[in-house]
Amino acid sequence: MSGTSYGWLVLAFPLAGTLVIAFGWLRPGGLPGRLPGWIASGAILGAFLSSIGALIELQDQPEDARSLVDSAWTYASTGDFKVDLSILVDPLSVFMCLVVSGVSFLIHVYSVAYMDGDRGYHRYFAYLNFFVFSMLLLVLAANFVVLIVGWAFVGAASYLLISFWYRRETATRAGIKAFVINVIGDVGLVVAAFLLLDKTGALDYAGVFAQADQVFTHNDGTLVAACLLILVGAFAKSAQLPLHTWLPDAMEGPTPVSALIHAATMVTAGVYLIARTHPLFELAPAAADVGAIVGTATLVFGATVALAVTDLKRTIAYSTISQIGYMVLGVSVFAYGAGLFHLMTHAFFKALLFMGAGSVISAMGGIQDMDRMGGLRKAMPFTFAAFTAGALALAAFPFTSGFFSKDEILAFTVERGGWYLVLAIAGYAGALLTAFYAFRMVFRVFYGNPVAEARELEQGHLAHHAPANPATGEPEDTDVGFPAEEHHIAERERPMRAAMGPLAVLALLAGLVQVPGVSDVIEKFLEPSFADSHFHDTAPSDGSEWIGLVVGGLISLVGIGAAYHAYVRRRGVTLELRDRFPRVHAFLVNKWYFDELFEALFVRPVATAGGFGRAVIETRFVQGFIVGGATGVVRVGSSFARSIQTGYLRGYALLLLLGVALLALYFLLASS
Amino acid sequence: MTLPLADIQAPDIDYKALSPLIATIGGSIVVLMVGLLRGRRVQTVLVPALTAVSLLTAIGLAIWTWEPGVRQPIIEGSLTMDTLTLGIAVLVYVAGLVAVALSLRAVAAREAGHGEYHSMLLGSITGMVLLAASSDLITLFVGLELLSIPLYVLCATELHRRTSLEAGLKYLVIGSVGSATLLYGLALIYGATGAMQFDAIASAISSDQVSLTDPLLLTGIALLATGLAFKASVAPFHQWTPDVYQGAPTPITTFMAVATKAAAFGIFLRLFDHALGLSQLQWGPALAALATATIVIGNVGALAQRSLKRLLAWSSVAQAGYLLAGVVVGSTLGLQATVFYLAVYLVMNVAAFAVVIARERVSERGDDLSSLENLGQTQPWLAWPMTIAMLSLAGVPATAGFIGKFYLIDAAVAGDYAWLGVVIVVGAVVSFAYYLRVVAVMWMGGYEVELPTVPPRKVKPVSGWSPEADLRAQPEVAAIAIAFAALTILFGIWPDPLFDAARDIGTALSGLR
Amino acid sequence: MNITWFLVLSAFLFVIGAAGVLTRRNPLVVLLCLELMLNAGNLALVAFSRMHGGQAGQVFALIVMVIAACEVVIGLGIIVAMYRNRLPIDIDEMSELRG
Amino acid sequence: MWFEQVLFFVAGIGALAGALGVVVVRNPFYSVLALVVHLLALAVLFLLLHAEFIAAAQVVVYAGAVMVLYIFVVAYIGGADEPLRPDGGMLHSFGPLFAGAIGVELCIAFIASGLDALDTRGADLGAGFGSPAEIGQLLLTRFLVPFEAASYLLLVAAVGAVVLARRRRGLEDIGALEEVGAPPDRREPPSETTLEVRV
Amino acid sequence: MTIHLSIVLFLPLATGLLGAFLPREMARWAVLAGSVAVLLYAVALLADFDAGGGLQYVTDDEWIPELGIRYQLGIDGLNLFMVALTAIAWVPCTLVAAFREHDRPKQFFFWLALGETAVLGAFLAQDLALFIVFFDLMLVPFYFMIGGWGTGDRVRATTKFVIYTLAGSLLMLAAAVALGVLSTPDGGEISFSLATLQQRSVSEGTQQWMVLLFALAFFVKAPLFPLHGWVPETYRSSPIVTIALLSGVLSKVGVYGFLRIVLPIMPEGAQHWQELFIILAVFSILYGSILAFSQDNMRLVLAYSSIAQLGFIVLGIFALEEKGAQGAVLQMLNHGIVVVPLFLIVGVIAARAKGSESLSELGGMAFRAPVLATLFLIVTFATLAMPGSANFVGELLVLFGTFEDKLVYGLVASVGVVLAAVYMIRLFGRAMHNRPGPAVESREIDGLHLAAVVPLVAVIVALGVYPHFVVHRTEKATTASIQEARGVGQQVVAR
Repeated sequence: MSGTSYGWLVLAFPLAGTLVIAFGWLRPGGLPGRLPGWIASGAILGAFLSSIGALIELQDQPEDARSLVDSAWTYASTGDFKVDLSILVDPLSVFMCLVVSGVSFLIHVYSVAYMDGDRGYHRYFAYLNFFVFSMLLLVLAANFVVLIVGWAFVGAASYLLISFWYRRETATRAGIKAFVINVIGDVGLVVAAFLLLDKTGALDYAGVFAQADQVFTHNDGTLVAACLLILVGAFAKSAQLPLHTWLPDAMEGPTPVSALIHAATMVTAGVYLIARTHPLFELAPAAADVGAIVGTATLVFGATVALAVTDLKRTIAYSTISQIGYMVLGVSVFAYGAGLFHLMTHAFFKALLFMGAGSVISAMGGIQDMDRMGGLRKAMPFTFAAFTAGALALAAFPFTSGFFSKDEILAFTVERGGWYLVLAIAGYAGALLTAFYAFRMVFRVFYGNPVAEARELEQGHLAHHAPANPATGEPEDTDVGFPAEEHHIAERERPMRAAMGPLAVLALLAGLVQVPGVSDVIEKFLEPSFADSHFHDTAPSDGSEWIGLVVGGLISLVGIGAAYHAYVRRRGVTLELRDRFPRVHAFLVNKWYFDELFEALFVRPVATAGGFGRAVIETRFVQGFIVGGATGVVRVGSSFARSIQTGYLRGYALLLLLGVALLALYFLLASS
Repeated sequence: MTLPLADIQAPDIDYKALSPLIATIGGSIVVLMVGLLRGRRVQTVLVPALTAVSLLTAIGLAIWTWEPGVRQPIIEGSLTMDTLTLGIAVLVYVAGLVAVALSLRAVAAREAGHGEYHSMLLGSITGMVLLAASSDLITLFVGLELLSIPLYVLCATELHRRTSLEAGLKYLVIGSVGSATLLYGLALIYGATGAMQFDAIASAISSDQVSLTDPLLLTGIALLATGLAFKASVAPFHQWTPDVYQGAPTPITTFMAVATKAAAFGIFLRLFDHALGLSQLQWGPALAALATATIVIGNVGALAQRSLKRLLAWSSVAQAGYLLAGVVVGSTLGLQATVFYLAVYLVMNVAAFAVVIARERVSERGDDLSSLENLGQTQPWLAWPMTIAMLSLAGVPATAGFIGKFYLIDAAVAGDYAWLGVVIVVGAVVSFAYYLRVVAVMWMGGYEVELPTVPPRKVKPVSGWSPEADLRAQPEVAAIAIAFAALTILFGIWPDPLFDAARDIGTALSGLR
Repeated sequence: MNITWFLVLSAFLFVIGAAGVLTRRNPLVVLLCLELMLNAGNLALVAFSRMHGGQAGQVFALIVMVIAACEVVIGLGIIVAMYRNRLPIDIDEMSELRG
Repeated sequence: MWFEQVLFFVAGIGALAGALGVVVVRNPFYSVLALVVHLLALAVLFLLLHAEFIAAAQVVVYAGAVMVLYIFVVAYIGGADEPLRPDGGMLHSFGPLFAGAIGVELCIAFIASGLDALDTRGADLGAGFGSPAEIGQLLLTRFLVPFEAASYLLLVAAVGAVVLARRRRGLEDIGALEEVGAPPDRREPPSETTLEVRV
Repeated sequence: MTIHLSIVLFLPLATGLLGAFLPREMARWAVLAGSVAVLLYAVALLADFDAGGGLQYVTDDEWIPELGIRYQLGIDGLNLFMVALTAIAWVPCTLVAAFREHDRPKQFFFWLALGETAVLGAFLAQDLALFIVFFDLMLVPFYFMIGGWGTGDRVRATTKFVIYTLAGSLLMLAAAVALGVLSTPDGGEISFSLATLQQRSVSEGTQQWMVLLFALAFFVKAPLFPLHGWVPETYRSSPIVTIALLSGVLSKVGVYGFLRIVLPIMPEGAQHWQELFIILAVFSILYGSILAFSQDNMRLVLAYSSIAQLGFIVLGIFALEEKGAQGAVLQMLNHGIVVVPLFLIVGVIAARAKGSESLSELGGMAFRAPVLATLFLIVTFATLAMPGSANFVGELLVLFGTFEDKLVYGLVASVGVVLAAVYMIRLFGRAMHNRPGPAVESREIDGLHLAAVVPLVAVIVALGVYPHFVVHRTEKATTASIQEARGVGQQVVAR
């Protein structure tokens, strides 16, 4: 079998899974027990194995032939607009496939237990499989149109999964928000695609990149515009400033969803996109710099906010935003390998963190607020271990995966020199904050004296609260009851452990595949995809990388220490800080007031315009002026015509003679 | 001093060409005589039958003498029995037949006495044909009066109904003012050209005997136009129309509405397009202005009417405006379009009026709009014809009205009066407002008409109150309604016969553009 | 005597007749005024026939007389009928049909 | 010649006076009489225009027969004076105005006309112009159709008059009750039949 | 295989008349059968159509020689899918209607059938006068259906609808006649046959006012801002089936007219007004979207969304660029195919909310009605032109076409894409998600509507997977239709 047929298989499995579950659901009574979950997981496993198949096929090819395109059929073609439904199998896409399907598989397995008993069990796995299908379509796309299709599909899937518990106003609103912001990104991509088509006359990557060198000069205006529009798409999807606001709200979805879509895979699509279109960015470094700057800004922003918020999931969400900032910075400084490497490691440890969080939240009976947590260490040792592993990786603790990946990015940035150093320093600062908030979570959740739920759990039974919406606290009507009342935690459910275990290992050790001077599996493997890059020589030397690593290691230790100091040794110091700088705290807690800003800038104006249109334009102009005016004239004429119809014979005679007079007058004038 | 009788040689009379006229004159005299016989049968059956016979004979003769091409005037140039005349004549005869049928149970006929009623009807018909055929001024005037005077009487024949008399009086007085004006106009034209025959007038104008822009001539034309416009109920000489149409007995209204218009436009065409054709540049714009005014006034006037007869009267004013557009352009196309529309107009109006009569006789609300309420459910066989008639009058496709308007606009544009075409369609748009109102009342039950409803009247039911019974009581009315509605649709889809006739008629007048 | 004189005279007669129609309310008188208008027409016809030296105008005038007579007869008939129905002999009263 | 002119002015003034009389006088009787005067004056004018036959017909048929009929009707209906009423004032003022406008226009037409013949006394005439014989001959030849049509019209008009004026069953009583010259305002409310369909 | 278009054209009417003579309850089945037969015909057409060929299955007979009106029918890429749309849309609507209780069912189904014939006629006509005949004839059945079987202030609504539309279309009639007359060369026979008219020409000045009159008719029909005064009342008080057809199919006749008549025959005129029309279109897109977003009644949301959608179509046409026109044609099909199921679903929802159609009273219906929710979801996504749907390809092409020469307008219009997402998702969410409204009882979609909606959804999905099926077949005709106007445009640019 050729690599591309494996590619098609990769797509086929999840799609089949979706349909099977969806139609199985229509059976009276649906599918028995956890079967849907297992079907879904099986499908993803199939996709994962097919990806490996593709990998092997690819490795058999010679270096320069590792980019296979295969077209199913003509999607639409008219004039110069020619699009095939085609996939591209090359190291980059295969790498993404592996990460996506691999992590997805584990998260599916986790969900099998986690979502058990939820009334939307079928729906959940149908959606989840559909998401994986879309994500794989996105990464396998061979042209911009198919890319946009996948791009929008993942957006749709994320909408459906965010508002999965659609009885919650908060959830549905969050879903709509995410969807709309994603559509903005889509539009950006559409316009970008047009600009490229207009200039290069092609829409498939190969064609565009081949033409790009000829038609575009360095920093060509059109090209920069196109790249910026691509960035808009990327930022919308990857929750970069200023289009990030949807991601924290997206935490309304079930925790595994947060783990899969809003941490491991979808949100990193932007990074993939930049990497995929790197030939364009290298021709338009101006755009790339914008990407780098925004990425840096975002990573700092995310980290700062993560310091302040107390909702466990939202904290992790902001950390995601911040981490993706690192990736965007990486790919924007043309450190593709590094960026994608961090993408992978981040997928591991962030998914792990979310799983742990999910386990904790279940144990707390749905409570997500860290203020009400504490001392869960003894109650749930497995979760504690896994979560800590994730936290270590996130904090870039020496020799964990995050340690290597993050510092490679920063090393590249330093290597670029010039004003990039500013970015690098910001990056290190962010690293410090990261280490701090990562362990802020650990210490606040697992250390300190156990809360009631924790003690109950030590007794061996789960805490039960009246089901309520964690965001608003409004009671859930259990009759229609999503989510289910019974919940599951890692300590007890084998599938959840089975999912978290491997991830913990990966989080700790995955870094070793890419140790400066020792190993560079990722770099090597991705080599062919970036063969055309002009920035190979800029790769930092192993020595400089090691320096960076040392610095990074120290920073993370400092951060962790600070966290230990603040939350274990001298509890309450943070409270003092908060009281001392209330403004700062408010600023952070309110996420830099981005939501308010958008509310004022876009949402309210549109609503007002709508009101205005309804109240004024419709009634006054359309109905009043146009319709009313026309009918009014006719009415007046009508009443006049009837008012002279007095019924008085002599009046008629008068009008008659008047007519005669006028007519005769006209003719007299005509005669002279 | 005296002349020996021998010197007088009687003019040779082309009896064949004259036969249709003779048929109706003779018919009217016979009918009058027969009407003197007492006996209900004679009165209610024989007399109408004879009238119908004479009309049918006339139609037959008209078809027999039908001969396209320019025909020389007969009898010392006072009559021209060409296709234009005969075409108009046939329309008039058909209208007459309809009137006879609708009058079978009419109060008017009883009040006036069937003999007199029908002979007057035939007299008026003769007058109309005479008018359309006339090719000298005197005949024109006589024909006009012969047309009008019986109608004055017929309008007033429901002698016990105040409005009927009022209609008669109004029609008489205003009509006479109109004909006096016309007479004066004729006098002026005679003075200006010194000729009575149209041909002579035309040649006089073309020769340098009188200049095209001579005030005498043009004033004459103005007064003449007024007189004819009055008969055709063109604004601002339209005001008698609603009152008279409403007041007159409905069968007579039907007859007037279709026949008078046909005759008036017949002479309009002959006089303006033929005799005065050369000065079209002078009178064209004036008539165009009149047409516009008529279209506007007629349509807006009809808007808020509740009396169906009145509504149809206003609409007939508007239709006159459309027809006038065909005259204005003074072209063969215009001539054909006008005649075509006259035929169409006859068909759809008869259908509408028949339904009005059918309802008026049995409904407590007389000819009020509300007398049609929910007709769709109770009497579809009446509601459908009315609907078709309304849609056709409004000019909906697949009805004859649409093609008629299409033809007129075609002629208008071809005659460099494109704006008149636009006026026509604007008028049509407005007209939908009141035509659809009628349709809505019939089909879309529970629809309130804004104006206050009239006090119910006492009606002697034609029969039991059940719709079927009413229908059985006056089958001819329903039959006419259905037949003419069918024709409306038929001509809307297959207008060829009308077009053939129109083409023949187009050849009648020489010297058109 | 020039023809114009006669014509102007007839014009005045026509006007007087018209004015009468517009001002009088008694239908009998209105009929008379109509007669005036017709006669004005007659005068013009005869004058023109004199001018052209052809007798067509005179014939026309003769026939107009006949017609005028007919109108009078019918008019009087209607008036009588109105009277029979006890309707007011006043044309302003006859204004039920309007609008 | 002077004789002719005098005659024209006398007759013309007579005609105008008669016409004005018809319009101005309030009593129908007098209006009729005024019309008779007018007609006679007109007859004289016809004579001046060499239309003997027309003149004769005018006097005999018109001034004679028709007017007699008139008198009868007026007498039957009762020649009550026309009551003054405020309304129609607008008509009283505008009516003559428009009428006058028409008159002015006509005069303009006559005077401005390019026909030279207007300013002559007319073409020279052959013997017997306008004599009964000539007119009669025209009626029987050249204008046969209008002549016959007119006679037919007379018939129809007669029928119409009969229809309108004939007394019918069911009307006798009304007719009988009628005392001549009952002023309109003293009528008892109209009966059922006259009321039907007051739309 | 020969396909006689006259049969397709008059089949529905025939069944309608037949139904009038059948016993009371049989009429509906006759008409339903008729519409199904037409659908089969349409499928045969699609299968048999030769994408490379020009006008096909031509019928050309004399109708009214005096007026130069011919009975000319034919199919090419422009109207192939319009005919298909008509056939596809009418079947489910007739089906749904057939199972509802009407008073006077015979009449209703007669009008329904007449409506199909009229619409088909308008699409098939290859003679300008014939087109206008059917264009105006369409109003009659809809007038009666809305006025006779509607709700609320239906008579006022339907009268307004008819007069409003006629105001446009009758002016178009005048313009059309003028076109026929003025284009006739001296001594030539007057003709309204589109082919002939395309050969002949009228002066540019004349073209300009003619195009304006045509546009008036088509914009009212579409409708476009500010000529949509009839829309709210009509949409509110029509029977659901009628409004589905009105919005889904009839609205296309107008825009179709641009491609079929205005652009090929009056290129200069079209060129002259291009800017104005594009502005109108763009404004309609934004205005319609924003108002759709602020409506509470589901029908009105769809009403204004239609205004926005039609705005896109007009934009694509008057981009006077191949991609744009292609996109417009595709959108004409897509919009029809999504709007019909949307309205049917609105009907279903209203039936589950005690007849209420206002979003504020709905919600939470997805529970226990997953199939309904899924179908609704798919249609919603298609409507908001989710990539992967044919609507996306359509809008993409429209935008691309606009970008070519009119980048700015294109960018403004693309804001409409975002707004579309907002109001459609809002519609879906408010109806299906959140807590159930007071009157809502969540029930699964019934078999009847399932049978009506599922095929349409299937078509939507199929088109989404393989839009090239359409694009391929329309390409030739569309390019031909716009190329002249485009050519003029380029000359203008060149000057």
